[in-house]
Amino acid sequence: MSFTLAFALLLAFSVGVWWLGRRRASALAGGERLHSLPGYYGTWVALWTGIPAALILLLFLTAGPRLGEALIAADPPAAVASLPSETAQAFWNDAQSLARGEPTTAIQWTPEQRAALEQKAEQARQYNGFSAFAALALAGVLALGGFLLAWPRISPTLRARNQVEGWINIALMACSAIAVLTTIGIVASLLYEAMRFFASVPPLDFLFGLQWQPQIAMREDQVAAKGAFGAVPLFAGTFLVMIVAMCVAAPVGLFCAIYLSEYAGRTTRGVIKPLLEILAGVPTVVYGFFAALTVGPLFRGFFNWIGSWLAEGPLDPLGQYLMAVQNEMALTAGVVMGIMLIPYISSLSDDIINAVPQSLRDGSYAMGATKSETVKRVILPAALPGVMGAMLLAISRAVGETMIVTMAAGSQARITANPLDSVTTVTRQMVELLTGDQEFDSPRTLAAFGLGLTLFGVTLVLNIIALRIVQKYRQAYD
Amino acid sequence: MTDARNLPSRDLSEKRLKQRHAAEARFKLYGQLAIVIALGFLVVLLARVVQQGYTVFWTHSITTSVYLDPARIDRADLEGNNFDYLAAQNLLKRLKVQDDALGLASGEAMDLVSRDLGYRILGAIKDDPKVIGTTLTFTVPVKANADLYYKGEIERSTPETDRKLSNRQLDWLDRLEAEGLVRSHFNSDFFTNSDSTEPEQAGVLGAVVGSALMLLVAAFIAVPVGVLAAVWLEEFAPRGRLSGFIEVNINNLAAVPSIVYGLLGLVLFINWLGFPRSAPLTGGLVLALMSLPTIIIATRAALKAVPPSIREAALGMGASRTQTVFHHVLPQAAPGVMTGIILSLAHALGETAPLLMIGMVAFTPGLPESLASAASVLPVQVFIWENAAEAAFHERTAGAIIVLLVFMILMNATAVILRRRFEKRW
Amino acid sequence: MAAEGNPLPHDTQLRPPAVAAHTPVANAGVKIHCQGVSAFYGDKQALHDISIDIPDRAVTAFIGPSGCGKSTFLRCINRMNDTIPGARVTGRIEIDGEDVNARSVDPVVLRSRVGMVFQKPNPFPKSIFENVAYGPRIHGLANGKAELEAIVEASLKKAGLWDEVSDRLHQSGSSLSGGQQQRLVIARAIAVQPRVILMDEPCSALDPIATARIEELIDELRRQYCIVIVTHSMAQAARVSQRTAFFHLGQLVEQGSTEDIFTNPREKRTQDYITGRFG
Amino acid sequence: MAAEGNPLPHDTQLRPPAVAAHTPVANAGVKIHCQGVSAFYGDKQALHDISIDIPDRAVTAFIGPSGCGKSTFLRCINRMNDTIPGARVTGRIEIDGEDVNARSVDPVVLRSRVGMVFQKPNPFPKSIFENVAYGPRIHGLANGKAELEAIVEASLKKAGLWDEVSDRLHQSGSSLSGGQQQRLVIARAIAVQPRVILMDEPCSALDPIATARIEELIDELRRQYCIVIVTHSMAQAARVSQRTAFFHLGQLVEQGSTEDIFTNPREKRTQDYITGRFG
Amino acid sequence: MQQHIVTSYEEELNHLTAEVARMGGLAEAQVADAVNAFARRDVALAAQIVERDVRLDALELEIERAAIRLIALRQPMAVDLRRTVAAMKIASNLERCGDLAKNIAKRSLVLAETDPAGPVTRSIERMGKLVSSRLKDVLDAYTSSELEAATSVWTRDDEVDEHYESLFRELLTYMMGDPRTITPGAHLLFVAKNLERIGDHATNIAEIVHYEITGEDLPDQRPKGETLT
Amino acid sequence: MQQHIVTSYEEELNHLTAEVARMGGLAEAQVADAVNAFARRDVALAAQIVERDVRLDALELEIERAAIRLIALRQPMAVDLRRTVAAMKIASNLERCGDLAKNIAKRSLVLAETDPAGPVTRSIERMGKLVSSRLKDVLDAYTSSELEAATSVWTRDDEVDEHYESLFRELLTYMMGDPRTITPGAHLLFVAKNLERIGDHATNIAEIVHYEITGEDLPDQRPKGETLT
Ligand SMILES: Nc1ncnc2c1ncn2[C@@H]1O[C@H](COP(=O)(O)OP(=O)(O)OP(=O)(O)O)[C@@H](O)[C@H]1O
Ligand SMILES: Nc1ncnc2c1ncn2[C@@H]1O[C@H](COP(=O)(O)OP(=O)(O)OP(=O)(O)O)[C@@H](O)[C@H]1O
Ligand SMILES: [Mg+2]
Ligand SMILES: [Mg+2]
Ligand SMILES: O=P([O-])([O-])[O-]
Repeated sequence: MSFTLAFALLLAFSVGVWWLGRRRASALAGGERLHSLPGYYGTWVALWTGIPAALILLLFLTAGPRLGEALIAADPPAAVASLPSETAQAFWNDAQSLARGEPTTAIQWTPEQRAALEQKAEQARQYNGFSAFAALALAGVLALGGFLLAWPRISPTLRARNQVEGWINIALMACSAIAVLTTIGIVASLLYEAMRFFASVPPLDFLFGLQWQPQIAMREDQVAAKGAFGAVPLFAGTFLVMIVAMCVAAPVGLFCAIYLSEYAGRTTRGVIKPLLEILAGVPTVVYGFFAALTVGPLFRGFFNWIGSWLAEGPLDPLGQYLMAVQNEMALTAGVVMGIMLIPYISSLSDDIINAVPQSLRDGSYAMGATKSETVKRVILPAALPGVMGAMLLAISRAVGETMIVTMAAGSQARITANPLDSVTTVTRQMVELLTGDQEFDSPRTLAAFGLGLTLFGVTLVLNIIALRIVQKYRQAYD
Repeated sequence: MTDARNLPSRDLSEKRLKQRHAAEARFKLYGQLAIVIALGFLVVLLARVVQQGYTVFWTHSITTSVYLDPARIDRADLEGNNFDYLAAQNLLKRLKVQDDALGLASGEAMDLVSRDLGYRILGAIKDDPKVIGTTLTFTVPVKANADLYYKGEIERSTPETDRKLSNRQLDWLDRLEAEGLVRSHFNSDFFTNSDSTEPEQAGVLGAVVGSALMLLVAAFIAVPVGVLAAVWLEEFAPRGRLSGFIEVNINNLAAVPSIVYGLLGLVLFINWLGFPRSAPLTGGLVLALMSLPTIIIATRAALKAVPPSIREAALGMGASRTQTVFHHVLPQAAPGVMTGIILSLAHALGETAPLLMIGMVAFTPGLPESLASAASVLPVQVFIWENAAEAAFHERTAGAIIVLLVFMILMNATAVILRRRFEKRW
Repeated sequence: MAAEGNPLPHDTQLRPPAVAAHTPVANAGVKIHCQGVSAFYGDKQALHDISIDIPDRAVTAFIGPSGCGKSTFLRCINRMNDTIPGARVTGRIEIDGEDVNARSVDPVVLRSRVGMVFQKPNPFPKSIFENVAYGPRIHGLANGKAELEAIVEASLKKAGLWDEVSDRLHQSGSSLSGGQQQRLVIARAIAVQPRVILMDEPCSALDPIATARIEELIDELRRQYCIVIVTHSMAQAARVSQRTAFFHLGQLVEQGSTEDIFTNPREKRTQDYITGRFG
Repeated sequence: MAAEGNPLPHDTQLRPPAVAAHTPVANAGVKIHCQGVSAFYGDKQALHDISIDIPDRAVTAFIGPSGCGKSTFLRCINRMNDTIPGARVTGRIEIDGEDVNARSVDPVVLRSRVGMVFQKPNPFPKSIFENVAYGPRIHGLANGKAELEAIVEASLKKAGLWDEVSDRLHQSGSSLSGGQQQRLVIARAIAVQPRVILMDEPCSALDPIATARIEELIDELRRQYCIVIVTHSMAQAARVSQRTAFFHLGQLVEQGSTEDIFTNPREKRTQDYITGRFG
Repeated sequence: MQQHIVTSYEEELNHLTAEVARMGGLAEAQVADAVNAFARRDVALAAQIVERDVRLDALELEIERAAIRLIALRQPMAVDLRRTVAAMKIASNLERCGDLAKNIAKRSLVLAETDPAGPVTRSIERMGKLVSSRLKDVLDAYTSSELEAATSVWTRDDEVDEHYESLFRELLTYMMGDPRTITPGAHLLFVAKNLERIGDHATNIAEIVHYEITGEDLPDQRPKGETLT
Repeated sequence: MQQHIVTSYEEELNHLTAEVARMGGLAEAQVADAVNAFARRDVALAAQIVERDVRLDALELEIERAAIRLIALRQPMAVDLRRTVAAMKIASNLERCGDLAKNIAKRSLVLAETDPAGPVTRSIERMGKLVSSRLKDVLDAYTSSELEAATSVWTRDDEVDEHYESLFRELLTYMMGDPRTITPGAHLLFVAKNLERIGDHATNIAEIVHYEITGEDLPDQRPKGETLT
């Protein structure tokens, strides 16, 4: 609470300083010409006043408690030293909670433990009080010091604007850095956990193994059996679903884009585009629901019906097979994923087709070409690399799509090219492995990170290729 | 160029012309077909969701009076009483059905009325213990299966073994309805309740609030960071290997499967930094990281669309780079930026997979108390209900989807309107 | 190589069987005859009752202030206005005596007879060869590869580009300089054997040297084609054209021989415009 | 209303205290003195050792074929090249005797002294008033609203636009016609009291009438400013400028009075270029 | 006529015309003075005329250069171009008038040393006045752009020719009367011829003015006055 | 000189120069024939010359119009503009030469009816030959754009003037000898004067050629030959 107050105070002080600085600069403006507008001087002083102090406060807020914990834990009381690590952790937590006046865990501490607890809590309380005071005092000193240092330097020749802009630039850069840090975070966290996984399952077995039976590894006594974590069936399933999806999405999406950009009038376009955008905005879980409860039963009914019609005829085996088709199959997931990808492909392609300059169309029409000739011979060839890039991006998305396959694909890991089979995919397995109880030292849980890392790698390669293509193509008309 | 060539070539070109026009017509047809297919899917999808979900918006309540027999109520341990059983017996009495020795009939009757009734009775007694011995009248929802029967989704024609309700129960329901004790009305509980194990009491409020909190967190972080990062990359970053790397990096991040962000959240936030599981804070952080690249890309596109002439004009006037950007470029790009932000947040709103990774599948009745407490969110609620065994949850799944879609369509529509209104041709 | 233009089959779709009796053509040299042409964009009338005869084998220049309807009129001639939603044209435009707006006229065929060159050079993003071969291909003007090559060569020669590109026909058209691109576009238009070539400010995106080359080319081409050129530069109109028409506010104010228009115009508005005394 | 230009505070940031002794200026009227200026884009040298003195209160035209470096040189003068990654300038450019590339010179201040007008009119998408007021605002040239309004009015008057827009100062700048927009942009440049106005093909996007108006305006402005104009149109250079410099392949081939250059150039390359005998 | 959008262009054109008008005034004065100097045997005036001629030469050059500059820098069209070319041509005609006036003045200097020729001188003076007034008329027509005034000068050229013819005969008779008068007679012959040429130049200017204004040439069959006398 | 990019422009310019050259040839022939007709008292030739003059007039008009059209349509600059203006001015000089030749021819017709004047005639013929050759030289200089040839014509103008002066005196003596010779003598005076004028025009053309080629004027202090004789 005191920190919130401190921040508020600091803010108020900075605003005041800003106003003072501005006024001072305005007063100076009477004599000489100022280097910058008065507002910049105000901001400059306010920044010197506010930023260091705010940084200190933030530092204490984030690192302070940890430092405190480390400090009081530095000399563990005898009562704690003997405790198992989990209970010890609980002890320290309780000490902190007690210090903060929060409810403690339900663990019944022995009296001497209780005493040690009280003592440590007191220590923590003292530390907390001191550190808060120190932080606040330091912040106050910094704010005042910054102000006092900056204030006399206000002069017409001070390049206040340039300095303020320097600060802004640093802030902007920091924001961009977050994007890079995200990537580093992804890679680091995936690698870290995956390394732990690969410590128990050799990477080659994982990458090229043909068997996927993670449940075997659940039994602690059985060290992960060879072949139990072979990811090939998962990738085969992913691939099969993706192929089905692209068979639906690529032609429909592309032709949608062509129709919208070349044939549709303004009003038609104005109606259809937002509708397609709705299709694009439908959450994947809804597609999953649609797949599981509508498309699946529909397909199953359809194939069962065909099967019953064929059964006992010359194609009896096929009929029998079809009659046994289940809701969960690659086809269901693939088709619904295809629907999901239609707007994605069509809007990417639409962009790319629209980027083909109107002058090329005019040129072609003026030669006496019909619309379709213009599309086929001028626009598509010009846009082809871009369209290819769009398709690759769509594939990457299909590979990483989770909810539809989770809800509609099935869980049998098998290598098949038959879309009527139930297959499982990488993402579905990740969900399966990581929902429910997670034990972060069992290979079953860690396998998800192995899969995640591979998935990340695959999509990364796809994306890099696709984006290269798209970008190269975009530059062609710049 | 003799005249002799004219005639044949003219015939040829007329034949060719016919072919060309036919090809043209065909090509156009393909386009129309594609549109029809795409929109057809949309219509089927929406129709199916509505068809499965619209029934959730009304429900049936039963009005029943319960004699609070002092003999049957243990005042010492109020919570230990089985008020549901008491109420069921009252109901049977009302139906003039004799309970059997095993109390099977009462048991079956209990399955017709929401468990809420028991809590209501308990509440009434706690409020005022003097009510014991009187007869109170309560209006409570019927049990989900009974509701389905009233809505016609459970039919008497199905063999008794294949349905959830026995013939006897159906008879009772019919009689209750005939006596006017059952009333159908708008299902406000669906919007004011949170998740529950009892389908008839499960609602979306908790999920809606959870989603809203999470979206707030995500927006609060991703929007300023994303926009400012985009501004730096587009306007300030020295063009070189570093900015090229960042650009590639961001484009890749935008295409990284969302489930990978879930893994990131799981490892980084929960395992390493000790953030709470299932909390809107953690989910919001994950979604923020996930929408960051899309926001950056959309913002950059909007910034790129501002013609360089504006920048040149401002720079040529002696405006500094920062002034140029914040006075001219960013205001110009604002509608595009807003559109990008709304669309990416709408997308985040519907995101499920990464949230599964950070444990948001947990069952969470009630409203989240803070950003750090466990909460449910709409899409995950959909996923949970879809997995639930009871048929009654399917209706609720579709209902929740409708709520989700309404939010999403509203956000999309805002984006479209924004774009339309501010679309500028240079 | 085959003699220029020889392998190209000829057809007469748009040309009347003989000088038909009904054709109200003023004199034998008239290629395009326009009578009372008005054009509208939605409710806005962009052209008012334009009547003009455009001679064959000569360059006719349209000049006038911005927005006076020059481009609109040009686009009426090959019905490129059809592609603009809301555009409407009334009145009669005849090429070789045949009404271009007649039901029976297919705009696709019409446009193959009436080539058009735009302000900004717009080669297709294909090879130089493919650019020129595009028209003959879609209209089926060539039987076989040899004929096609002959057409391409002949067209490039006519456009004065052959010498510069003959050794790199398979490079991309956009690798050429602006002026070369514009000549490539002209070659592309020539390749389908048009009767008429319309040019809408063909040099405004070019520097003076490239402009001079295109003007030189136009001067060559006029020996064989009916050329109409829209230009903002009066000097250019004066240089390249034999006849000039001055448009103002959607009206045709004056037309006549270029020399007359530029040394001694009849109308005061024309005089004011060409001497820089406007507005 | 206040007298024109009167309410504008004056400052001398870039002007030396007096005619400093060291200034190697040829004669008193020289405003911009360039000595051995070379410019590079990466490895490519776009300008080779240009030396030229540009007089005050006169219009100097840069002509030359496309890509000869006219714009590059223009952008060296107000350091707009700084904004192009990889661009590098060597040599000395002095305005009023002060080196523009000196460490102590802030390009932002420099650019407020050296106005620039671009090929395509580029008003800010704001009101006419805000367009003109922007410069004085960011440079703190006005104390209070009244002064600002006076500056805006004076600038618009100088740019000859006041009569046309005084009743709609709060409409968007992009609602004006192309020529008016270009004048608005000039007014905007004038509003920060530049010493020099650089114009890079300011009329190439305009029709002849708007062009004539801008030329007229330039002719007015030269009484007060040092104006440098890049143009593709030799006729325009001939019309508006008092001095002309001819660039070719990054070199300054010839400079001199416009009359000399256009009636009797000394260099053969100049003669060939202006008479259309190039390449 | 409307103003040009570019006023400096308008100014340059007007300047050109003004210079031609000024030159016209000067030439006119030279001719009138030459006639006077001749008639009044005013040696001083004659000398002055001779001196002043350089100004006309300079003016012609200046106008020609200005016209060429205007053409190079402004690309005049139609009426403006005709105006420019006309200025150049009129200037060259005026320069010739000036030369002829100078020649008359020089001859006056010679004649002043001989006996006065009495009636012949008066005849020449009359012709001089006539030619002067023609020149004045045509220059007025030029400055005021009056087509009719110009045409009227043009149609009346034969009057001057008739005058000259009768003078020619008169002079021959005068010379035949006394061999001592042959030398002054020869000079008088040339004075008369010069005046006739000045008249011709006035006619030329009238033609040029007609072309400038209408853009068309006067018909070929001008009342031709050039005779073999 | 490099070719223009637009060949039709080049062609038009060349056409203009060619027309001037053609006109020059014609004028040269007219002058030479006039001198011949005068010397040989060839009435038929003289009549022909008079008749042929209209062609020169027509050519001048044509060249002038072509030049104006070229200026209007091609906006010539620098050397091209000078070339165009020079063509126009040379044509006007040539037209005057033609007129003067015609005048000589007309006077030859009159003189043919009087007694031959013997030695004076030969003097005049010599002068005629001299002037003819000057004209030829300067026209050659024009067509070949030879600066030196043109300047040499220009510097040698005083020869013609000297010739004319001695002729003038000779003629006066001739006329004083016999009053009957006064009328033919007067005509001879004019023939001589005409030849002197043709010489002047040749000098003018030389100056124009100099300007066309260099863009600069010849110095003012030309060896002035114009005398009061
Ligand atoms: N697609 C269109 N929709 C509506 N109005 C249009 C359209 N195209 C042109 N116009 C209007 O029609 C009129 C004539 O335009 P047009 O393009 O023919 O003029 P122009 O003479 O070619 O002008 P410019 O020289 O600027 O090219 C203008 O007023 C213009 O605003
Ligand atoms: N940003 C840039 N990067 C690399 N090279 C450039 C850049 N800008 C210009 N150049 C090159 O520098 C040279 C000079 O260009 P500049 O734009 O100055 O020419 P210009 O004379 O203004 O031509 P134009 O008349 O076409 O505007 C050209 O060869 C051009 O290709
Ligand atoms: Mg146009
Ligand atoms: Mg440039
Ligand atoms: O040269 P002229 O005086 O006879 O025109």
